[in-house]
Amino acid sequence: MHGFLAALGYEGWILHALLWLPLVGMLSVLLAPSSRAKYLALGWSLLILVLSLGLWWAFDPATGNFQMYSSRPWIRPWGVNYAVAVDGISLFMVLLTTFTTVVAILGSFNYIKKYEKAFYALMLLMETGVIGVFVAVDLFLFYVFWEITLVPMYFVIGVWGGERRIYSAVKFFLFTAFGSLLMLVALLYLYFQARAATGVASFAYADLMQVTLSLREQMWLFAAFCLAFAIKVPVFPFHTWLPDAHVEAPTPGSVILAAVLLKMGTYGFLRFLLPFFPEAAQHPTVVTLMMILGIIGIVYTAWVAAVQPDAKKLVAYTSVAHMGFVVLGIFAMTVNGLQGGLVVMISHGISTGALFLLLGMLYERRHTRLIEDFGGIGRVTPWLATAFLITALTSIGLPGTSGFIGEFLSLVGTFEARPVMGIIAASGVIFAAYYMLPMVQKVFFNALEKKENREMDDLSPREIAILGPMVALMIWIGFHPTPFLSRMEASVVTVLERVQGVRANLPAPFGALGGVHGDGGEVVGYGDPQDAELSAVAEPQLSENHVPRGDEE
Amino acid sequence: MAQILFYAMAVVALGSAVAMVTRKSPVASLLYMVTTLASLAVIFVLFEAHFLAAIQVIVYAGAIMVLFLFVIMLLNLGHDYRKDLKGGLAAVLSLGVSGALAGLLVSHFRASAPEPFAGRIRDSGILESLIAEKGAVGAMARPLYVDYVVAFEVTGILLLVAVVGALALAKRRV
Amino acid sequence: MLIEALILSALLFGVGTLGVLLRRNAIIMFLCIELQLNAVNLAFVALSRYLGIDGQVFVFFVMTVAAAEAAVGLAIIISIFRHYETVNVDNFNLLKW
Amino acid sequence: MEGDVHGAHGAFEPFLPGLVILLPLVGFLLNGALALAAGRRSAEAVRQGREPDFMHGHERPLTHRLPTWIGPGVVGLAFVVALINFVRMMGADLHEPVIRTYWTWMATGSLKVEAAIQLDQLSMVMMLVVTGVGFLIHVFSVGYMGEDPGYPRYFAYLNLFVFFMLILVMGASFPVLFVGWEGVGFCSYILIGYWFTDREKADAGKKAFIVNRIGDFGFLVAMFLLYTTFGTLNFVEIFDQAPSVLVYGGGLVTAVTLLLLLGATGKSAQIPLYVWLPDAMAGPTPVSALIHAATMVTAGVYMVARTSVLFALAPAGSLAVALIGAATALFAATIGLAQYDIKRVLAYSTISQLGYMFVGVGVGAYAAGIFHLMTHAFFKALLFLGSGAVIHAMHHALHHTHSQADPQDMRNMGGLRKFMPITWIVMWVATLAIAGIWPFAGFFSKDEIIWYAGARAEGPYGQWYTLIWVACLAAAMLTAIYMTRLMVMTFHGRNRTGEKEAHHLHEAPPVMWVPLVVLAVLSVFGGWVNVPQAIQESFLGGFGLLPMAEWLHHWLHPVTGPAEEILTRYAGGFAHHAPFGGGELLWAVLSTSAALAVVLVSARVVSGIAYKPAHEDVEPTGLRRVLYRKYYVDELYDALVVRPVVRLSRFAWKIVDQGIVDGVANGLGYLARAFGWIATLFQTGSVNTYAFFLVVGVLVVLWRVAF
Repeated sequence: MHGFLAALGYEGWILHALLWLPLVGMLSVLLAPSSRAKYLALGWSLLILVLSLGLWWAFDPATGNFQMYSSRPWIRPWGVNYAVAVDGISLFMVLLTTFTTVVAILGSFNYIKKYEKAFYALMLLMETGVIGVFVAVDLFLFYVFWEITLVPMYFVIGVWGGERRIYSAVKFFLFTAFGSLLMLVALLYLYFQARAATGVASFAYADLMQVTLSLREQMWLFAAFCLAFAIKVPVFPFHTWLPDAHVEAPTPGSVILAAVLLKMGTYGFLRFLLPFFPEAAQHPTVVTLMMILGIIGIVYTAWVAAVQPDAKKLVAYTSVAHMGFVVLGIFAMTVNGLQGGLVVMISHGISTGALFLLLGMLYERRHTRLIEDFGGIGRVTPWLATAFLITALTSIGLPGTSGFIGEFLSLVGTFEARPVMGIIAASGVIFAAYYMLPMVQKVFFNALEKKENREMDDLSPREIAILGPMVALMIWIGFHPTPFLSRMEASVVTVLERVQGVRANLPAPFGALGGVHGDGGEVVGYGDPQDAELSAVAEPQLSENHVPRGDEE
Repeated sequence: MAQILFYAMAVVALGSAVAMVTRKSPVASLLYMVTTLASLAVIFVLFEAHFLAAIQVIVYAGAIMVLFLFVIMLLNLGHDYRKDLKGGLAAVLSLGVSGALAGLLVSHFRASAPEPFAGRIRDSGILESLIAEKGAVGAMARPLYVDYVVAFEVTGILLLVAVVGALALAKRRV
Repeated sequence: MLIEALILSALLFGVGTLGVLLRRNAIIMFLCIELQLNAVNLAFVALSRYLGIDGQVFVFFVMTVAAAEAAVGLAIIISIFRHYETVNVDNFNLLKW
Repeated sequence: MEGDVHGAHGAFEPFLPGLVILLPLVGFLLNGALALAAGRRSAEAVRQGREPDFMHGHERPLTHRLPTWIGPGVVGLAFVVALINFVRMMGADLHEPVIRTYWTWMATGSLKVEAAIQLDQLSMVMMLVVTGVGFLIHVFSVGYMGEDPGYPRYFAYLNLFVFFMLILVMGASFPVLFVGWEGVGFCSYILIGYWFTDREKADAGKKAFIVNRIGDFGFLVAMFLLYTTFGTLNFVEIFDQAPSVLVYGGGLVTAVTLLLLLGATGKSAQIPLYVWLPDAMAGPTPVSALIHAATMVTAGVYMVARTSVLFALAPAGSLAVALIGAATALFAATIGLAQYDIKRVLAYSTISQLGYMFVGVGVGAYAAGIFHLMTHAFFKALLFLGSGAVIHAMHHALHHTHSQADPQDMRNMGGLRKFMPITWIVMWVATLAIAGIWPFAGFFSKDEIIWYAGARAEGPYGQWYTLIWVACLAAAMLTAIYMTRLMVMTFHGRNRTGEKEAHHLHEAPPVMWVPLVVLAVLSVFGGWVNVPQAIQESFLGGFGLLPMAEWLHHWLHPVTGPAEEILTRYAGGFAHHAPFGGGELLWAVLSTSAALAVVLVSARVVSGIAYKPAHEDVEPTGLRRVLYRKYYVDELYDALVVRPVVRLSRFAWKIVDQGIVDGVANGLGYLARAFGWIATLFQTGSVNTYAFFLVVGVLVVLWRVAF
C-alpha cells in the first residue's frame, strides 16, 4: 500500500486535495439541479473519504513531527503562508472529519427537505473548513479556517433547525465568536512578539512557538486561547450553547457538531495551548483548575443529562461529559492521558455521531424527541435497538468498545498525575450508566403501548449502510486500538517533550519504578534546525512535498 | 477709526445674532440675520476683503436671505411660533454647551494674544500690496481660476445639482 | 484686531450653535447654521488679512456651498411642510429607532 | 507433597486454549445473526398487530431451529477443549502460568496491555466450571426457552455471556479481566431484561448494571493504583513483585484490596451492593442459574483468589472480605427465611453462599473459597434449574387455565412431588448438599470454610475471626431451615395449585431433566475433590475411594501458594483447632449432625403450617414482615441514594445549569440588550438633541486638541 501511494505521489497532493475538493464539490452541487444535490454531495464526500484513507498508510508513525508538509506564501507582507501538514494528532481528526461528513450527508437524505442545494453545499464547505483547521500549520490560516467553520454551522442550525433555531444559532455563533475573537487578539500579540524578537514576520506554527514569553504573558495568552478552545469543547461553564444547538440542529448538523466541531477545541488544546504556553499550562493552579472543570464536566453534566426529558438534549449533555475526559487527559500531561484523550475524541466522534443519527432516525419516524413518547419500540425495530444499544454502551465506556479504551487511558493518565482527580473522575463510569441506561430503557424497552410506536419501521438499507461502519469501528477500536495508538504516540510524546522540556525538573510520575514516557526515542525537538524549514520561508512550489524530517526519501 | 468701526459693527453683529436666535417671529429673526450679515460685511471690508464684502451683501443678504424670506412667506409661518423656543433643561444644557464652546474658543484665542499663534502671524501687509497691485477683485482671480480651478468647477456642478435637486424636491406633485 | 475678530467669530459661532440647539423651527435652525458659517467666514477673512488671499477663496467657496445648501434645504423644508403642514422639527421623529 | 498432585511431568502444552473463548464468540455471532433475522420477522408481525409466533400453526423456522444446536454446541465444544487442556495440565508439572498472547491490546508510551490469556490451575478450574455448568444450562434452556419467540436472541446473549465469563477467568491482566468483568455485567443486564417489554424486568436489568458499575468504579481505581505502583497490569508481574514492593499491611495494599473488594461486592452481590441480585431473578430461570448462581456472581470470589497475594499482604483488607462475607451470609439467610417467591429464596441463598465464599477467601483459605464456588455452582445451578422446571410446569398449568396466579410463588405450589418426581429427587439432593450434610458436596466445601475461619481465631484480629466463625455456623443452620422450607412448601403437603391446574402439571421434558440429573450427580460427588485430610483418614480412607485428601487444595497450590506463604510468615497461618477447642473431625461431625437435625425438625415444623394460596394470603406481620420486606433495604437505598441523586440531578439541571450557568450567559445577552436600550434613549428623533450631542462631541474633541 505504501509503495502504491508513493507511486501516486500521494503525500504531495493529498492535503491540498482534501482541502479543496470539498469546495469543488460545493460548486458542482450549486451548479447542478436540486434533485441531484444529495447524490453529488455524497459522491464528493465519498471520494474525499477514499482519498483520505490513504493517509492511514502514508503516515509514518515513527516520527512525531509534521508530515506531508507543504507551504507557499499567501500574504507575503504579513508573513502569512498557506502551510499544511499532518501529524499523529491531526491525522485522526482529518479521517474522522472525512468519515463523519459522508455519514452526515448520507444521514440527511430524508431529513433535509428544503433548500437542498444550499444544505449540501454548506456541508461540503464545512468539510473544507474543518479539515483546514486540522491541517493548517500557519496560525493565520488556522484562524481563517476556524472562523469558516462557524458560517456553515450557523446556517445549518438557523435554516434547517427546529422551532427555536434562531435562538440556538445565534447563541452558538455568539459563544464561539466571542472566544475566537479573544484568540485572535492573543494570536496577534504572539505574532508581534515574534516579529519583534526575530525581525521576521511570520505566522508559522514553528516560528510562533519559539517566542519566549514571560510567565505573566503566557498566563494571559493562555487564558485567551484557552477560552476560545474551552467554549468550543465545551468545558463547563461554557457549555450551555451546546445542548441548545444540538436540540435545534438537524441530524446531520448535530452529527458534525458533536463528531468534529467539538474536537476542534480539544485539538486546539493539544496543538496550540500546551506547546505555546508550556509554563502556564503546567502551572499547578492552572492544571488544577482545568482538571476540576473537566471533572465537573464529567460528573455534573452526567447528572444533568440523566434528568433530561429530551433524548437529544441528553446526548448533547453526554458530549460535555465525554469531552471532560479529554480535558482531563490532556491536562494530566502524561502519555497515557493524552493518548486516552485522543482516543476519547475519536470514540466520541463515532459513538455520539451515531447516537445523533439514531435519534434522527427515531425523529424521522415519530417526529418527537421526547423520551416519554417512545417505549417498547425494541419490539418493532430490533435492528435499530441493537445499533442503539451498542452505541450507547460505547458511549458509557463498556470494555470492548472504543469508549472504554479512551476513558481508561485518560483516567490512568489523570491518576498518574493527580490521583484524587483520577478517582473522582472515575466515578463518571457510574453516572454514565445512570444517564444512559434509563434512556435506553424508556425508549426501547418497557411496554409497547402507543399505537404510533407500534407502526415504526426498522432500519432501511441506507441506514444500515450508515450505522454498520460506525458500529464496526466502535468495536474494532475497542478490541484492537493499537493501530490508532501507535500512530499517535510519537506526536503525543513530541508535544509532551515540548511541554515538559521547559520544566525538566518535573517529578517523575512513577518514582523508582519509572519508565513513564517509555521510549520516546529519537524524537526531534522543536528547537531543531530542521524545523527552520517549517517556518515562513517561502516554498514556491505547491506540489513539492517537503517533509521536515531528514530520514525520509 | 477702523478700531471704533470694528467694535461698533461687532456689537451690532453680536446683538442682532442674539436677537435672531431669541425672536419668536421667523420674519424678525430673518431680518436680524440680515443685519448681522451686513455688519459682518463691514468687518470684511476692514480686513481688506472688499470682494467678499460685496458678495456678502449681494449674494448672502440679497439672494439667500431673500430666498429664506420667500419660503417663510410661502409657508405662511408668520404666526406659527408658539412653542418654538425650547425651555427648561434643554435650554440650560444648550446654553451650557454653546457657552462652553464659545468660551473654549475665546479663551483659546485670548491665550494666543498678544503674539497670535505663536508669532507666526505678522502684519506684513501682503494682502494690501496684492490688492494695490491687482485690485480687490483681481487679487482673487488668480487663485480662484488657477490654483483652485478644479474646486471652482466642482462648485459650479454642485450649484447645478442643487438647483435640479431643489426643483425636484420642491416641485408640486402633478 | 485679529484676536478681537476671532473672538467675535467664536461668539457668533456660539450664538449660532445655541440657536440650532434651541429652536424648533426648521427654517430658523437653518438660519442659525448660516450664522455659524458666517462666523467661520469671519475667522477666515480675518486670518487671510495676515496670511494671504487663500482664506478669502475659501470663504467664497463656503458661500457658494451655503447657497446650494440653502436651495436644497429650503426645498426639503417645503416638501416636508407640504406633508406635515408644519416645520416644527419635534414632529419629525423618523430618525428615532 | 505437591509433586504428587501434578503427577508426572514435563511441560504443559496447551491445546488451542483460545478456542475456548472463541467458540462461544462464534456461537454469539451466529445466533446473533439469526436473532437479527428473526427480529425483523417478529417486528413485522408486531407492526401488523399480531403476537410474533414461530411455534404454532406452521413449521418452526430455521432461525428457531439452528440455535438449539449452535448454542449448547459451542459451549459443549469449549468444554471439551477445556477438558483436553485440563487433562494435559494434570499430566504436566506446571508451576508458572502459561501466557498466550494474541495481540497488543492497548499500548501507549508507558502502559502496555496485551490481549493475553493465562492458563494456570485456577483459571483451569474456572474454565471447567463455566463451560461445564454452562453447557448443562444451555441444554436445559433448549427445553425451557423453546417456545419463546426470542429464542435465537436468548442463545446469542447466553453465548456472549459465556464468552465474557471466559475472558474474565482466563485474562492475564487486570484490564483483560475487566473486559470480562464488565462484559458479564452487560450480559447480565440484557438477560435480566430479556423480556424487556415488562417494565419491572427492564428495571431490574438496569439496576443490576448500575449497581455493578459502582463496584466497577472500585475495581478501576484499584487498577490505577496498581498501575502507578507497578507500572504494569499483568498478573504475573504484579504478583511476582508484590511481596517485595508492597509493605505487609501497608496503606497502599490495603487501599488496593479494599477497592478490589468494592468491585467484588458489586459483582458478587455482597453487602452493601447485593440489592441487585434478588431483582435479577426477573430474568429467565436458566439465566439465573448460570449467571446469578453458578458463574458471574462468583467472579468476585475468583478475583479475590486471583489476587490472593495482594489480599494476603493486606490483613485488614482480608478481614474486611471475611467480615462482609460473614455478615452477608447471615443477613441474606435470614431474609431467605421469609420469602415466598421460590427464585427469591434461591437468590438470597445465593447471596448467603457467596458470603461463605468470601469468608473462605477472606480468611486466607483460597482453595476452600474456590472449592465452595465449584460445589455451589453444581448444587445452586441444580436448585435454580429445578425451580425452573417447577416454574415451567406451573406456568404451563396456569397458562392452560388462563389463571393469573404467580407461577413462582411457593404458596401456590405444594405437593408437586407427585407430578415431578425426578425434579423432586434432584432438588432434595441439592438441598442436602447446600445444607452441608455428609456426604454431599456442600458439606465438604462449607465445612472447610467454617473450619478455616475458626482456625484463624488465634492470630491477628482473632476476635473478629471468632465472630465470623460463629456467624458462619449460624448461617449454616439458617440455610438448612430455609432450604427445607422451600422443599416442603414446593413439593410436599397439600397441592395448592387448584383442581383444574393440577391436571396440567407434569414432569419436565428430558432435555430439561437430564442436565438436572447430571448436576445432581455432581452435587453428590463434587465434594470429593477436596476431602479434608482428617475426614479422608477416618471415613473414606478405609474404603480406598480417594487416593488423596485435599486434592483441589494441592492442585491450586501453584496459584495460591505465594499467598499462603505470606499468610504463614506474617499471620501465623491456621491453628489446628476451633476457637473453643476440638479438631476438624469433631466439628465436621457436629455440624453435619446439627444440620441434619435442623432439616428434620424444620421439615416437621413447616409441614405443620397450613399455607394458603398467594391470593388468599395476607401480608405477614412483625419480624416476619421485616424479613419479608428484606429489612426495607431497598426502600432505604431509595431514600438515601437514589432519590437524593435524582433530586440533585434535577437541581443541577433546573437551578444550576438553566438558572445560573445559562442564566449568566443569557444575562450577558440581556445586559447587551439593556445597553442598547439605554442607547436608544438618546435616539429621541429630535434634531436638536442630535445636534446637542454633536456639539458635546465637538467640545470633547476640541478640548482634547486644544489643551
